[in-house]
Amino acid sequence: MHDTVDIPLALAWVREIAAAVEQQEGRLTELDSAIGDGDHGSNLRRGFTAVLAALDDLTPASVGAVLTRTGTTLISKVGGASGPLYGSAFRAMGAALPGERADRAEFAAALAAGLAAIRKLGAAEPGDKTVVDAWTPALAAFGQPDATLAAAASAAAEAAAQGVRDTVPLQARKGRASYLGPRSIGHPDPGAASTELLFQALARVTAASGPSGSPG
Amino acid sequence: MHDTVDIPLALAWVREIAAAVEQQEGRLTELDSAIGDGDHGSNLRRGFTAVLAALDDLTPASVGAVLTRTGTTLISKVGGASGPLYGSAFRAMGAALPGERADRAEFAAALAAGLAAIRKLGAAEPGDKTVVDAWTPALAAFGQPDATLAAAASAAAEAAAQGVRDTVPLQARKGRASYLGPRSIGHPDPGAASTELLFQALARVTAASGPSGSPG
Amino acid sequence: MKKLINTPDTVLADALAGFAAAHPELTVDLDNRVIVRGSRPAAPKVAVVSGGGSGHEPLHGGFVGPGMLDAACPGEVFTSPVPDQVLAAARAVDSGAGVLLVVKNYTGDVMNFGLAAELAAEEGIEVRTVLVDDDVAVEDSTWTAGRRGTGATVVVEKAVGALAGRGAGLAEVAALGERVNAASRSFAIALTAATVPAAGKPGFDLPEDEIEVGVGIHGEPGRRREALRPARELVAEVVDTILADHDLAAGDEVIALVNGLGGTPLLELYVVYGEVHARLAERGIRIARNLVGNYVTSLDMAGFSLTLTKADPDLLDLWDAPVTTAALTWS
Amino acid sequence: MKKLINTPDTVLADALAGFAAAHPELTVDLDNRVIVRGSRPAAPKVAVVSGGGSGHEPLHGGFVGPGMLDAACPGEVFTSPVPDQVLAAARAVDSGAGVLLVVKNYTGDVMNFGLAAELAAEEGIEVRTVLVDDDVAVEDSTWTAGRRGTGATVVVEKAVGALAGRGAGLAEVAALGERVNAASRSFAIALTAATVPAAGKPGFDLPEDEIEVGVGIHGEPGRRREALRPARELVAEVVDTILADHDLAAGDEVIALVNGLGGTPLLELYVVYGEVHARLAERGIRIARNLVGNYVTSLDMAGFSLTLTKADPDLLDLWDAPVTTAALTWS
Ligand SMILES: Nc1ncnc2c1ncn2[C@@H]1O[C@H](COP(=O)(O)OP(=O)(O)O)[C@@H](O)[C@H]1O
Ligand SMILES: Nc1ncnc2c1ncn2[C@@H]1O[C@H](COP(=O)(O)OP(=O)(O)O)[C@@H](O)[C@H]1O
Ligand SMILES: [Mg+2]
Ligand SMILES: [Mg+2]
Ligand SMILES: [Mg+2]
Ligand SMILES: [Mg+2]
Repeated sequence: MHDTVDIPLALAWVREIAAAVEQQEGRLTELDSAIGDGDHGSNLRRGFTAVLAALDDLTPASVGAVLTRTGTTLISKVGGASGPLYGSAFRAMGAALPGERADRAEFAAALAAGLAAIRKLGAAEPGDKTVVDAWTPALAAFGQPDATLAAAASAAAEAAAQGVRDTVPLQARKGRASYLGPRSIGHPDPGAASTELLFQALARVTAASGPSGSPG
Repeated sequence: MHDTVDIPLALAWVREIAAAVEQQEGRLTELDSAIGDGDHGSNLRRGFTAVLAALDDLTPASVGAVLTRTGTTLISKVGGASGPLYGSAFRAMGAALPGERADRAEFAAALAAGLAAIRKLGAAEPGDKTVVDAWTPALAAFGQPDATLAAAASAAAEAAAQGVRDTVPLQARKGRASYLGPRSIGHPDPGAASTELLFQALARVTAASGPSGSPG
Repeated sequence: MKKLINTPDTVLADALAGFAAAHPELTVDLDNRVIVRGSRPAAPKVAVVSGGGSGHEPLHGGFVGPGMLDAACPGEVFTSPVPDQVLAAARAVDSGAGVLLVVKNYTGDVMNFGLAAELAAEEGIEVRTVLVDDDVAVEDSTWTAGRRGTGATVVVEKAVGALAGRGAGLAEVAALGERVNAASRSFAIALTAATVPAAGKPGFDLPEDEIEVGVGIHGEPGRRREALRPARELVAEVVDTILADHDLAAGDEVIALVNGLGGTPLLELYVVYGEVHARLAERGIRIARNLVGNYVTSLDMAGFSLTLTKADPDLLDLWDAPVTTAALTWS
Repeated sequence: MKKLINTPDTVLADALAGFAAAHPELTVDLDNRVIVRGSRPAAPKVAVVSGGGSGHEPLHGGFVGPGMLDAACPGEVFTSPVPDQVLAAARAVDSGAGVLLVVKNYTGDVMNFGLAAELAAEEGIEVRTVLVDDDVAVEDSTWTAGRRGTGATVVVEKAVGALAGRGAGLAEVAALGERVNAASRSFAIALTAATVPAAGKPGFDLPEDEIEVGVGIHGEPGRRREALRPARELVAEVVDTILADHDLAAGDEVIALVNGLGGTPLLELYVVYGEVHARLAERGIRIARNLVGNYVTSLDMAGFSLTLTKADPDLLDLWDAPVTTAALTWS
């Protein structure tokens, strides 16, 4: 259990996301095939594979350095809608975390900055059936007072999962799925699903015992 | 029952072939799909549809005139391998029947001239898995001494049918089916099958009672 | 999935290597994934750069060369290129007269080209962007990401390439691009779904007797599913849908693009063109220029799109200007 | 069957009407089904006429124009044209210098063009025929109708068209055609079967993980069925099969045609070209010129063919000569 996010934990988080994306690539692509163009899984896998290599070359001086490098790499390697969106989100989180460690409140502020970056770039409102619909409830859940970091992350992951389910009845208004009009209804949003993976990964690494960086 | 082939009977024969081709188009094309290019049925239907129209415009002065016009029309309208082959066969039969009627022996000679034209143009030997493998036994059966015209035609049709069956185990050495090598084995030859239709039609119209030209 | 590829992950790299080998007259930067015209233009001129996801070949790489694009940036299959590629392209072709980015209107393309434009501007490269959004199957409303960019891209790229070649300034070339886009409408019908290599199976299942009407070029389903009908009826629907959204009147001239989506034989595209020609003639609209073939494809999707661009003498003059590229050449 | 057609019976007529509408620079005789170049050549010259079944577009109509064919005769789908068509074409383009018929080696084509040649000769038109038979998948023996004519047809037509344009006599042009054919070998692989409109269903069933090796361009199955493998391995097999039958040695140059069979995206053809280029480079063989795209198709069949023509300076010079047709244009 961790109560602050330090550099090893940030590294662990991103690596945990990469592992989850690798494992869930097929499912993300399948979701994107239904209402998009069938590349969300391969997009993120390509991106996070590059992120892993980039992090190996990095000696980060701050939590933010990890996340900034992650974001920059995603922008350089992913393309599509998710590359700039997630890339900008990580870069914004990185900019918000200049220190060697961040407490829960600071990390919450970083997550909020990430969401703001996504919304600024993509101009999506909640309910538009995008990543915003998972990130928004996750952020709200993470921010609950008095929770430990691990409890906050766990609550955020659950809220993100609910957010994904809540995208099912929505008609998309942003991204490719919007081209389908009412036919986008009845499917979860692939980007919301990958956002859930981000928060699940956060929950896992913050809950892990042992020294930061080696989540159990 | 007819014992000579007169002009109305010649017209009836060709029209009966046209009807049979129309009805069997799908089967001929299916046979050609298996070991050829899937057009034998539509080729012959297109040809004999044009033949029907051409015969409507014709006031034939001889049996041969009917068959020559049939052959010329097939050459002009069919294309592919079967157009020139059947077209030349009918033209050769036409050239062999200059009179207003032909007896069984004269008609047998015409059928032989038809086969010779096919073999001259296509250079196929019996056993090469072509129309020759139906026409050759049909001609032999037609030529049996002492048979009536109708009996000869009926025997020819049966021999043609057997000829088609005998093409099944053959490996094609001529036409498109030869490209398949040993994979052409196990299928009847489409052109042999359409030749069988020619002789079946002949058997039907010669067996028909009533005045020539209205087979029953 | 049946594809002539090595692995789904290497499709783009392998295809780009093949493209480079096949077109020694072009300069292909395999690391940055940028296709650049072979020789520098004689005098400084506005450079035209486009790009987008792969899977739409010959778009865009097939249109690089004198008279059309100065550079193209192919992204992964159905994935817009990354900003680095676009920046590398802009750097490679800017001769001081500025760079026009021709961008198809998709969220990813808009974002990635937008980021690249910012970076290029920071380096002192003057950049303008033309957004192509011609697909009338998508309503341009707050309910959508706006109309998709499809077949009109070819017409825009040809026109701006010609004008840039004549030495026009960046603002003028950009204005032309916007004008050509505004004069263009497209609509597409799919008979089969596309299979993205990484996905490994078709984007949607379509029964043997049904079609998707109003599809884009990324394998997504269309606006609705209908029964397959004779070409004449399908074309009537497509033409009428476009005309309902276009300001074309009897006596007008158009450039018409009957475009195959990748899996449709040319024989069928000519059947379609014949019907388009007849339908427009009934409306008094004359096709002044045409293209029939595979220009903006969607991998192996069977189907076609129709693009109609209202023509005027200036545009026809630019259209007729010489062009020498892998996929479009005339003199 | 999913096709953009009106009815199977009218496919050719409808497509030809569309082709005529799309190419006002050509003269299309819709009754006789003959496509003729638009303007008479300046001086009398050998006329080059080709044709064959439809379904192989752009072959042959797409190659009519200055520098290549003077006329083309499209037959019904996968059915050679009838003699009347060929005769009408010969009459339309003979300027007294004689007519060269470029005929792909199929029983039907040989017979129908042969009958037409007889008729034309009777009318006093001097006729020579070049038979194209480049497909090494077929053994040329008494067990077959001889090798099929496939991709090399494009190379032959380009070369003889260029030489005829330079005023060479009929015998010389015919000899060149024979020489180019003799220097060419092709081999094809199909991933899916073609569907003839009149047949209404695919010519053969192919499981999801199998391919047909050694197919022709008429939808017939190939020599054998194999498992689908990565492009690199398929290309290795195709190149090696051709080289085993060809007299190409290290240091030689070739014209290479990587040809799509109709349903394969250009992206994949470039993957294939990259592998061909690499495999030949390993053998010390240099590709001096290439074409990558759909040139000799088989309706909607997915797959590719490779054609290698041994090149020499004369042939490359003819290859580079200007050509202006619907499907092949350079200057
Ligand atoms: N404007 C937007 N704002 C926020 N998220 C968006 C926006 N547009 C698309 N997305 C997200 O991107 C996801 C698709 O990502 P991806 O498939 O990688 O890119 P692309 O759509 O370019 O193929 C969608 O499921 C959606 O969640
Ligand atoms: N050289 C030949 N001699 C005799 N018959 C032949 C020859 N070549 C082909 N055929 C016949 O033609 C038939 C095919 O006709 P069709 O399908 O109409 O023409 P194509 O093969 O040109 O598509 C074959 O089944 C065979 O019986
Ligand atoms: Mg996607
Ligand atoms: Mg056939
Ligand atoms: Mg995408
Ligand atoms: Mg045929």
